[in-house]
Amino acid sequence: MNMSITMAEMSFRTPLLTGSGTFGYGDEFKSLVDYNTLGGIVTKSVSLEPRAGNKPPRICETSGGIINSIGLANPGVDSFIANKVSLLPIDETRVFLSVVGNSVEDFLAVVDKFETIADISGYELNVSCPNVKRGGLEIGGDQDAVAAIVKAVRAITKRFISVKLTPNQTSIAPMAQAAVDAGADALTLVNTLIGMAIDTEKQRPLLGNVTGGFSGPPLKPVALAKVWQAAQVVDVPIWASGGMVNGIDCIEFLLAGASGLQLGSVLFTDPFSPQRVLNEMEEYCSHHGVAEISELVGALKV
Amino acid sequence: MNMSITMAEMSFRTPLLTGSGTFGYGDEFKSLVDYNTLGGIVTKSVSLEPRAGNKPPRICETSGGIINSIGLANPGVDSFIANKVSLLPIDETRVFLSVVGNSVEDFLAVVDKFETIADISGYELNVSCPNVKRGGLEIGGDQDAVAAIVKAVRAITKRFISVKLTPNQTSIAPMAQAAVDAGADALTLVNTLIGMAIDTEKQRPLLGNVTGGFSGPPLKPVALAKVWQAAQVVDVPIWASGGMVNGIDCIEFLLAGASGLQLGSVLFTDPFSPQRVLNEMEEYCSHHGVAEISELVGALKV
Amino acid sequence: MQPVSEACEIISNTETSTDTWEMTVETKKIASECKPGQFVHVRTGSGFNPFLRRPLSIGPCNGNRLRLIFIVRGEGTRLLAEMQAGEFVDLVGPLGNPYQLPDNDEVAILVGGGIGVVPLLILSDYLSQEKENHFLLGVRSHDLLPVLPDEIELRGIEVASDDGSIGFKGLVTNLLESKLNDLRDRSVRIYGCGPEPMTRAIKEICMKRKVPAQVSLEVPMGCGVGACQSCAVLREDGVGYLLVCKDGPVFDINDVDLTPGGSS
Amino acid sequence: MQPVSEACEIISNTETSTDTWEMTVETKKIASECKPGQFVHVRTGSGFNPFLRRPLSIGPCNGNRLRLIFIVRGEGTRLLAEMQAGEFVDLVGPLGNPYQLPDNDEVAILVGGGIGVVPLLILSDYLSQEKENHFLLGVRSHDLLPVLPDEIELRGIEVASDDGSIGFKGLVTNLLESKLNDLRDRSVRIYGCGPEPMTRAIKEICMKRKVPAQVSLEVPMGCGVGACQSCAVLREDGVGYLLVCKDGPVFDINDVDLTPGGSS
Ligand SMILES: Cc1cc2nc3c(=O)[nH]c(=O)nc-3n(C[C@H](O)[C@H](O)[C@H](O)COP(=O)(O)OP(=O)(O)OC[C@H]3O[C@@H](n4cnc5c(N)ncnc54)[C@H](O)[C@@H]3O)c2cc1C
Ligand SMILES: Cc1cc2nc3c(=O)[nH]c(=O)nc-3n(C[C@H](O)[C@H](O)[C@H](O)COP(=O)(O)OP(=O)(O)OC[C@H]3O[C@@H](n4cnc5c(N)ncnc54)[C@H](O)[C@@H]3O)c2cc1C
Ligand SMILES: Cc1cc2nc3c(=O)[nH]c(=O)nc-3n(C[C@H](O)[C@H](O)[C@H](O)COP(=O)(O)O)c2cc1C
Ligand SMILES: Cc1cc2nc3c(=O)[nH]c(=O)nc-3n(C[C@H](O)[C@H](O)[C@H](O)COP(=O)(O)O)c2cc1C
Ligand code: FES
Ligand code: FES
Repeated sequence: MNMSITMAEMSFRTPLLTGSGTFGYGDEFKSLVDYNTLGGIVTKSVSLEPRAGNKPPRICETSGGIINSIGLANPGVDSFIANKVSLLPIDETRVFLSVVGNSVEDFLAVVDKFETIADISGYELNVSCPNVKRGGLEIGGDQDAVAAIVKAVRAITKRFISVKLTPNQTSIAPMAQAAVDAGADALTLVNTLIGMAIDTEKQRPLLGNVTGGFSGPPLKPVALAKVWQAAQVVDVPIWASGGMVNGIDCIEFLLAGASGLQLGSVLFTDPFSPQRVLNEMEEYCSHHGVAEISELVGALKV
Repeated sequence: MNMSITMAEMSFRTPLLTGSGTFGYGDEFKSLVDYNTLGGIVTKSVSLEPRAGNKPPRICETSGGIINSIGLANPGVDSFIANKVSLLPIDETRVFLSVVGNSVEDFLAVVDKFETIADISGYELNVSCPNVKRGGLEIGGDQDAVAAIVKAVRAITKRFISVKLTPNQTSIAPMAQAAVDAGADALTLVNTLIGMAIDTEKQRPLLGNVTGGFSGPPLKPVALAKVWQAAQVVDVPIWASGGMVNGIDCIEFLLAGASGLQLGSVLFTDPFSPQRVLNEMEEYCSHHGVAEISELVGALKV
Repeated sequence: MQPVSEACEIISNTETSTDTWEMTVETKKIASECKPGQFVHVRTGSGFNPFLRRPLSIGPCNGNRLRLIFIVRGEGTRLLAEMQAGEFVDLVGPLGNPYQLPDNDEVAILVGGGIGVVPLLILSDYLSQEKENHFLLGVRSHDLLPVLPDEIELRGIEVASDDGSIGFKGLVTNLLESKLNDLRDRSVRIYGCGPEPMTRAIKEICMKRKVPAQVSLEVPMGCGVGACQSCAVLREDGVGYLLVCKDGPVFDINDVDLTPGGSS
Repeated sequence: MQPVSEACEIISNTETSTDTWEMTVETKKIASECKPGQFVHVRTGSGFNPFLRRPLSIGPCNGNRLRLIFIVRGEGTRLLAEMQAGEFVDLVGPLGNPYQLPDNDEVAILVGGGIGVVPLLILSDYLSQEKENHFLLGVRSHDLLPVLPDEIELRGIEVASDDGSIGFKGLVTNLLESKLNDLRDRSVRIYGCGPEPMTRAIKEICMKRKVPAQVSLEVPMGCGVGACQSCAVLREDGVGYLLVCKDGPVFDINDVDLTPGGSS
């Protein structure tokens, strides 16, 4: 069975990737994950300036999933380049740098600093984080802002660009179209939903930041709808992100039109999940006479 | 313990209501539900013209919740008035008519026909159903469209108006503000998320309509965030809708700022839930020395 | 009778063949007041995962006892299979419309496919004393009988199996056609319940021979009481939908569109 | 040692006092290679509800066996309590930084509050042969002891209880102050683990008396391996956060801001 997949002329050993922010910079899990099972990793989002992140607590459980309000804590691009780049698993797998910012200039500055130094495979532009007040979410709902960022970054890099969109919007199709028109090679769908949970004993929110990003299994049906809706209007590859915990979840996203599958929160529960999920997908393929995993992409019968 | 609550000068026996579309027109459940536990019911949405609804299957389970694609099936306002109005439990509890339409005129026509005939307590304007192509969702994301509908209906009725908003939008605050500025007495937050599920054996969507409205427990954190965010900007009462299955869920919504609590999908699983949930809320109140349930509204410590 | 919600004690719950379970429960009112063809909406536990109830046909009743027979397909029925005698299971019912009993001069032919036999079992209890009736059942093979062989025999059920491992080798609708030939001179009424292809085949036979038939349909349900519009099935005349939980689950076979995509 | 993921057989799992459980598991490497103060990230079952693992301190180890002691608080620990000998539990570990052992001339004072005693038990195993050490434990009352009375005695643990039902009546930090008075002429090092108010009280005492202390902190965690930034605790100097899973869970008491809202 051939589990490799080609996207924008780049070949991936498997469709599996790791979701930004759930796999650090790729070194933290190194004794727990087999990189051969991954087509690539996406780093924690990196911004121009360092960000301390939000007030704790930053994670809680609710309704079968989790909510996080990390607030894009990261050392900033300069410190990242000085201290972290050497840890990236560039020899083991493809590495995509997730970039976040408050403005077009922020995105440009980070990408610009990266263009020459590391042998990464491309960028994922995070225009959709619900945990920062400026930038992030407001940008995520604004087609013009997203298009401007993508266009500007496109102008300074030949590398692969995926644009990560928020599910917190009425209709994904026009936003997807805008990102592709501006030069995106791929779309990542989706970032987290905005969520909240309350400790009724203390009558306090469970997160220091009150609201946060809701991920895990409850996000799956929402992400699946967005992937399918976007796949109806754009031709670029789609990286799915949202609630996958097993091989069957992943097959659902392939059928809906995704070519890349980002494992996120599941890595916390089961760091062995890339291997397990890959086995489960192979099992599905052999039961259904699928010789190439890529046959399944968008194969949903409607 | 006083479980009654007053909203817009109207008093409700309890904060519990039923969510539109999950309790029919109030007669279907009559041998199963004790109306004394309810502050009111909201009917299935009624439109000007009859609607047959979407292609089956119209309901499926996924990720701990359900997705429906009913498509607002309803007999249309004239048939409703002829055949259903007499069945409304007007003597037992407050009844709110949910109204849906594709245009300002649609909403006006339905409300106009209702103004004189039945002794209902008010209207819930459904500007947020994800299951109809025209109207519904597109309206739900468009502040001007929502404001126009509310303003027009406000001009022809003195009755209570709640406006039911979609969670499928980037930021709820401006939409909430727009609805209130246009004359809403209350807001209902939220309708369903757009979701999708796939049968990987058949490689087909589980719903005839492909996508549908995702409800039940996974919706709770999203609804809670929207209620809290809206409560920060508007002063009108908020009716919460989204994933409540027990008394503690309801207390969370009260703390976040809701005064009305709509039980929806849970009625399918447990038609006895209004009684049970009320007991569970009373238990919470007695444990926490709460004499009046209204004390809890917006009492979250942040 | 208006539907009630009852927590019913489980008297027994046993696997009668692979993945087929028989659960007998003690009800307060449902068993004594229900009619053949009605169903109950069954909660699969006290939690909310899976979220929905499962509709199951009411099987043979005895006083306050009611028999459910179900196949384990997914998570909900798996949980039902795990329940033990002495525990309680929550039923809402009786729901839906029953089969209409045959007129005085009519011979009843009951046609079940697999687990679809369940509502026909209680129907045959209603008929057997008074009415001439013939009970046909199609199964894939002898080890997938939905009821125990003893009961098949006791009820005089004529079985057809795809692989010939029990009874007639072939489809139950083949059996039906020869039965109709045998009863050529009588007025007959057909009572069907089974998988969609079987129901469609019955419809064709009935249209050709102008024989009346009622069939029970299966579609996913939400509320079970006619409130949510989840269980729609396309009307034969194409103008809109009927609700399986309220207008059915038993329909005159001519009222519903059974082409694939109509009911599911 | 780099963390590994191990499915460990449960040797025993028993309730030692109300809602307090001791689980002994057989590991391949974790027990033999861990250090006092490290923790494991424990999966509560094979499903995903609850979603996250639970961090638990590594307790006393014996060869490949490792002891976990936990209080049932919510759903995850409830599921852990239901696990039976012979089943397998999935651990990721060893995680985090251990306590730094005392310098040659230092006396160790171990100060535990309730279930916070767990990492101190294994620490005391490391110290007892070689180092003078004193082991203090605060509990609410005698029926809420986190370990069996035999073990308290065997280890010579001095107990304080809020209600005086066992040992000294008062706070464990009262015990600590008298101990510090007794050891006035010695260099001491404090090892703490317990609820926040206790840790804060230790910090005050240490600042006043200029005694070094290491404390282990508890905050909600996601990954447990330093990848997700969920487990942040405010730095004492206010410039940003430290990660409990990677920079801790054991911290120099002067490095972390323990005012409410700092760590939680
Ligand atoms: C009126 C009626 C009577 C029925 N009587 C019986 C009976 O006596 N014995 C029996 O074994 N089965 C019967 N069924 C089918 C039974 O309801 C389903 O097999 C069962 O709901 C499947 O649940 P699950 O947890 O195994 O499957 P899952 O796949 O986990 O179910 C997921 C969802 O789909 C629904 N669903 C799945 N399959 C069906 C189906 N065939 N029909 C309706 N809903 C479905 C479930 O109710 C649930 O909401 C009846 C169905 C109806 C509508
Ligand atoms: C490094 C470390 C070591 C620990 N060692 C022990 C130990 O040896 N024995 C013991 O009983 N407890 C210990 N705890 C606390 C233990 O992790 C929590 O009691 C447990 O996670 C609660 O889970 P639950 O399912 O009972 O509660 P729930 O309320 O269902 O938990 C919900 C979520 O909150 C988190 N959470 C809740 N309470 C705490 C807490 N106090 N600390 C961290 N996360 C929490 C859970 O991990 C989970 O993600 C330790 C915590 C940390 C960080
Ligand atoms: C703790 C945590 C931190 C995250 N940080 C980021 C981030 O920095 N940038 C980003 O684009 N997405 C971030 N995400 C979102 C994930 O990459 C992913 O899109 C989301 O969690 C949905 O997938 P899942 O349900 O599989 O986790 C984060 C998610 C979690 C749980
Ligand atoms: C089967 C079904 C039908 C619904 N129909 C309507 C409707 O007609 N109008 C409306 O405003 N909301 C409708 N809703 C949305 C519910 O009223 C409610 O807002 C939503 O389900 C979230 O609440 P819950 O999670 O408690 O169900 C429907 C929901 C379901 C499950
Ligand atoms: S299941 Fe609700 S109307 Fe039939
Ligand atoms: S729990 Fe993930 S960084 Fe600490």
